[in-house]
Amino acid sequence: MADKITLEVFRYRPDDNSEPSFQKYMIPLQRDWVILDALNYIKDHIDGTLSYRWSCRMGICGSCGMMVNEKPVLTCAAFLENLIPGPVRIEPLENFPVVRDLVIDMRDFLEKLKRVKPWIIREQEDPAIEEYKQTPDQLADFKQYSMCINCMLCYSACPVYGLEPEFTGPAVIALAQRYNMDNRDHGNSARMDALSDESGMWQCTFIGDCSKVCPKKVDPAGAIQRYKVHGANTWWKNLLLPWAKDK
Amino acid sequence: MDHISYESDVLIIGAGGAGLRAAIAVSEKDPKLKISIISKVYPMRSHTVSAEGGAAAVIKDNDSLDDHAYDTISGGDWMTDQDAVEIFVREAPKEMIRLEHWGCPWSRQKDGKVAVRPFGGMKKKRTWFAADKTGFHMLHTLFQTSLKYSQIQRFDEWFVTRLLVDDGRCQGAVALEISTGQIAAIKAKSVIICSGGAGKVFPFTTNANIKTGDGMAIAYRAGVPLKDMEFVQYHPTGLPFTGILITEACRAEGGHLLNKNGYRYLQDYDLGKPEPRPVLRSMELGPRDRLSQAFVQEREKGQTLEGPYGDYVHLDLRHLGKKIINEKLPFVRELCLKYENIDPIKEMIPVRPVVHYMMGGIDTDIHGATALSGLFAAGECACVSINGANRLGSNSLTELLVFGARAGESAANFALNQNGSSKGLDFLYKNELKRLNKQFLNRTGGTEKIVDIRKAMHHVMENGAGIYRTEVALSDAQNEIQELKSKFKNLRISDTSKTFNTELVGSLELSCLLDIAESVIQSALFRKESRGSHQRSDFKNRDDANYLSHSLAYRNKNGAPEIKYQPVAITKWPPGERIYGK
Amino acid sequence: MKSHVEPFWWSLFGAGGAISALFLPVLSIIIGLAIPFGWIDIPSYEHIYGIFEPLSVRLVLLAIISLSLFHWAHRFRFTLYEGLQLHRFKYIIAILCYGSAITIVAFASYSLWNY
Amino acid sequence: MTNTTKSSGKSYKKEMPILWWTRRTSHIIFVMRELTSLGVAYFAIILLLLIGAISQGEESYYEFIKLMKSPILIWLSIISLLGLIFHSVTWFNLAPKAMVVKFGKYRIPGIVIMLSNYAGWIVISIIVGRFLLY
Repeated sequence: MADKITLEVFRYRPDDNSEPSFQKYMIPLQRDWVILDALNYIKDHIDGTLSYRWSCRMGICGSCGMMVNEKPVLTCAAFLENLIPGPVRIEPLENFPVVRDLVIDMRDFLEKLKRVKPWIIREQEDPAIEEYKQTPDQLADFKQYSMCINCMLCYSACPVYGLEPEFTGPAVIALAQRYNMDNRDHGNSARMDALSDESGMWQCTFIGDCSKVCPKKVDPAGAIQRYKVHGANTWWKNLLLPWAKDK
Repeated sequence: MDHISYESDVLIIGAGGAGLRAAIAVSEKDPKLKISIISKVYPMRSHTVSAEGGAAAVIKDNDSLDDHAYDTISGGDWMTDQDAVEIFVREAPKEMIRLEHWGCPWSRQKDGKVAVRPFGGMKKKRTWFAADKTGFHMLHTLFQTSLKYSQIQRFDEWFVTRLLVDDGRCQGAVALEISTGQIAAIKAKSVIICSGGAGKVFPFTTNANIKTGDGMAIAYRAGVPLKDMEFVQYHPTGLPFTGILITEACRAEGGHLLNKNGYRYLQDYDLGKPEPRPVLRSMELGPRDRLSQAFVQEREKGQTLEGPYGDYVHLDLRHLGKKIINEKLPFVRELCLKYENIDPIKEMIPVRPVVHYMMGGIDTDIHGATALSGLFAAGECACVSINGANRLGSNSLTELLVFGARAGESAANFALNQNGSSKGLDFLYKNELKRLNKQFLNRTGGTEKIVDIRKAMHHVMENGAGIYRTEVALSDAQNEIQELKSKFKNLRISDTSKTFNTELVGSLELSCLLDIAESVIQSALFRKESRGSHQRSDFKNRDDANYLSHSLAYRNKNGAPEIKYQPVAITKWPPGERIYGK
Repeated sequence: MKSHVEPFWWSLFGAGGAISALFLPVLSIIIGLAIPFGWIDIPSYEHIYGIFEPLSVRLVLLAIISLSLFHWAHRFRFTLYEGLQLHRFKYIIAILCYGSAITIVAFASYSLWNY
Repeated sequence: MTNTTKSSGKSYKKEMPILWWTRRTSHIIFVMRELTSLGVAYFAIILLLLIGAISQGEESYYEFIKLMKSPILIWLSIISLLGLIFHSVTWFNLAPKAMVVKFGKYRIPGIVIMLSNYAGWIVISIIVGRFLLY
């Protein structure tokens, strides 16, 4: 095993009015280092001006997603050892505006998340005396979609989002489904309103890369297709049986 | 430089579990109140996300509030305020049900009711859990629910540098917008700090990179005392290199801790007899401090294993079998596979004690109020105190909810009784602008590197204020921290950019860490007894006659901590002995 | 519930996708390859005419043809949007795609009716 | 809830190249999958023309068969058939993602749905073939 490896890191510093460029760093190669450890090494010992986000280093906070050799990954879960001999190219997540270096602007996601009402909607709120019942099977219906850590890898992998920034996108639709399929929730039709317009789920052409890159196996692509089936059924039901009520 | 200011009724610093719960509480109290939440990271990045095991609240018929209270108080080695604990256990079930109503995907029984699991130091099963990602699900549920309230305004990725205190009350904060480098005054009628702990003063910690004690430090600098800072909880089972936590649930499901001879060494430390099945409050399910201390003693006997990242012992789950591990502990298996390349179904997991939680923090009463009028605190950054000398596992997530909500309600009431802000705020803001520009933003020269000071601090804390402490080691540590503080004045910041300058943020965090480290050492130095997580080799016994009281670290004029004491509130559980394994 | 036409087109796309996946390959093998290459005897005119004589068979055939065309119209519309980044012409593209499908379906209905 | 953070207005956005999908194999496969719709449309029109020819009489039927034997149409038939088969395979493989079939509490696994799709395909092909030829 070689004892050094080169990282080619994307640099962008708007204050200098400079164009983006790649900077090479040679770092020691350690068996148990992930990409993030290498970046921390650069930050501490070679170049303090490199900016990136990170926090938990255990794949749950969702901060450290980047493009590594053109694939979106969580850098805390990508061992350097698997990228030998390098050089390893590290870029900010694709499809997002870059604030600086490896830091992307993800405010668009938060705006979209709010639009699909990601909270329990009840016809009436019950007092907090007793839990709502939910069997393990009912929990299993939506559990997968509740695992999203908002790491933005799916947005980065989604060409539709790259082409049409209006597109609501994989994670947000999966999270809408997370609530739709929760037996405690009655907000399906309110969310359908937000998602059935042009920027909603109908934009998705099922490329499927979002599900491939998801570190938590949320399967947003599946969530979107199921939502389309549901949306189409609802549309026909409203057309043919306008008096029937949706959940 | 532009002068920018924002106005709101309640300002919340920190957007983790406690901050979000507080924000919802304020929103519900009076929808007219305008709320600002400021956090140095996006809410879903907050460290609450990493909590695995669960949250305790009495809900089953065979359990009782008094049982929960007693477990908490004895677990805390009688340093807990019993009035606070009584409120805590009483309000816990309601808070947990509310979170359930907001959609938290709690694991369930077949009949659809919430399931509970056993946890270390608990006599009854009362830990609610969402598989082994409880904190993650709680945080995302709270965050997503908070999106419902349009009166909540978020300042994502802003770093608070100072509280605005004028006319004897806290009226907001000055904060740096990380993405642009602009510094603004955020004025408010009341302020709640929910900024989490400060595990990053230590080298081996389960804590995320963001846990640098910023909120504790700014309160401390504003004259608010930090309470019980000497009590630092080690989690007995972290992965050696990364500090990643391997949840107590592993042991609750029946995992064994083994020394290098494959022997369940806990039986040698008054923690009960080894049984094949897990027994509550016994052996591997004993309290965290006792387990961590047993590790150190075992190491002194030469019975631990040696690895590239220090000594360790083994956590053995193999006998549980594939089915139980995959069903009950899937995240643990995922972590081991992804970060240490170990499969717990086939191999033993190397573990060591790692700093996990700070029992101490900003001194508050049972309403979350601090000594400074208009300033409230909740969560790990606060010390109410329900955790005493050693926090009971799975109480911290519940604490976020109970005291987050209480602090929110108190801050809302306080704000409703205030008129505008006082005139002096603009002057204070301008002063802070000057200070930041001089010390950080326009800094030139300097030779000391952030990483060197940080590493030196880690070394000082590990050696001087670790699991076992002595007068000599603590005094040395205090001197060394002073040296590091003067080195900090000569810090070199190579990055001059205004845009997302993480080196700038790192140096602001480091200044907070040094203040916290100093207060931990000083509080530990003054407590000449052993109690809970605070173990003095030179004072081996608990000393209720002299030390059944909370330490309060005040910052004096020279910036050094001064220790005072305040009695522990005892209601109905007189100090007794902590007995486990019987 | 707001009403949009997107679910309608998607339903036709989905139905067309399924029906074309099930029916077209076998028809294509017979008509496009087996007969031209002489792997099988050319069916006699009488036989083939008889097959399509019942109205029900013609209706099934109409369903296959029209749903397949709507499947194409919807999918091709997005292929143009994305594959060639023509989203700015989205209305023209939509009209051309669905319009030509509707025209051909109208023609198909006419010719199957007048069989 | 609103978000106050202001943009510095200087962020950098990389443009996607017009033929973005040529850079990754998975995207080329995706575009090929989408282009199978041309095969579907082509063959639907062939079917329509065949029916038209049949309805116009015996002569035009054989005329049509002859036309199908011309090299260009042979090639088009081969290409469109490959497209159709690729369409069928991708469609059947992906269908379980969109369809969740429950049998009481029991969720039928995706693989079962997929395999029943293939079974349906085979059965329909046999029925159509027999119907057309015998």
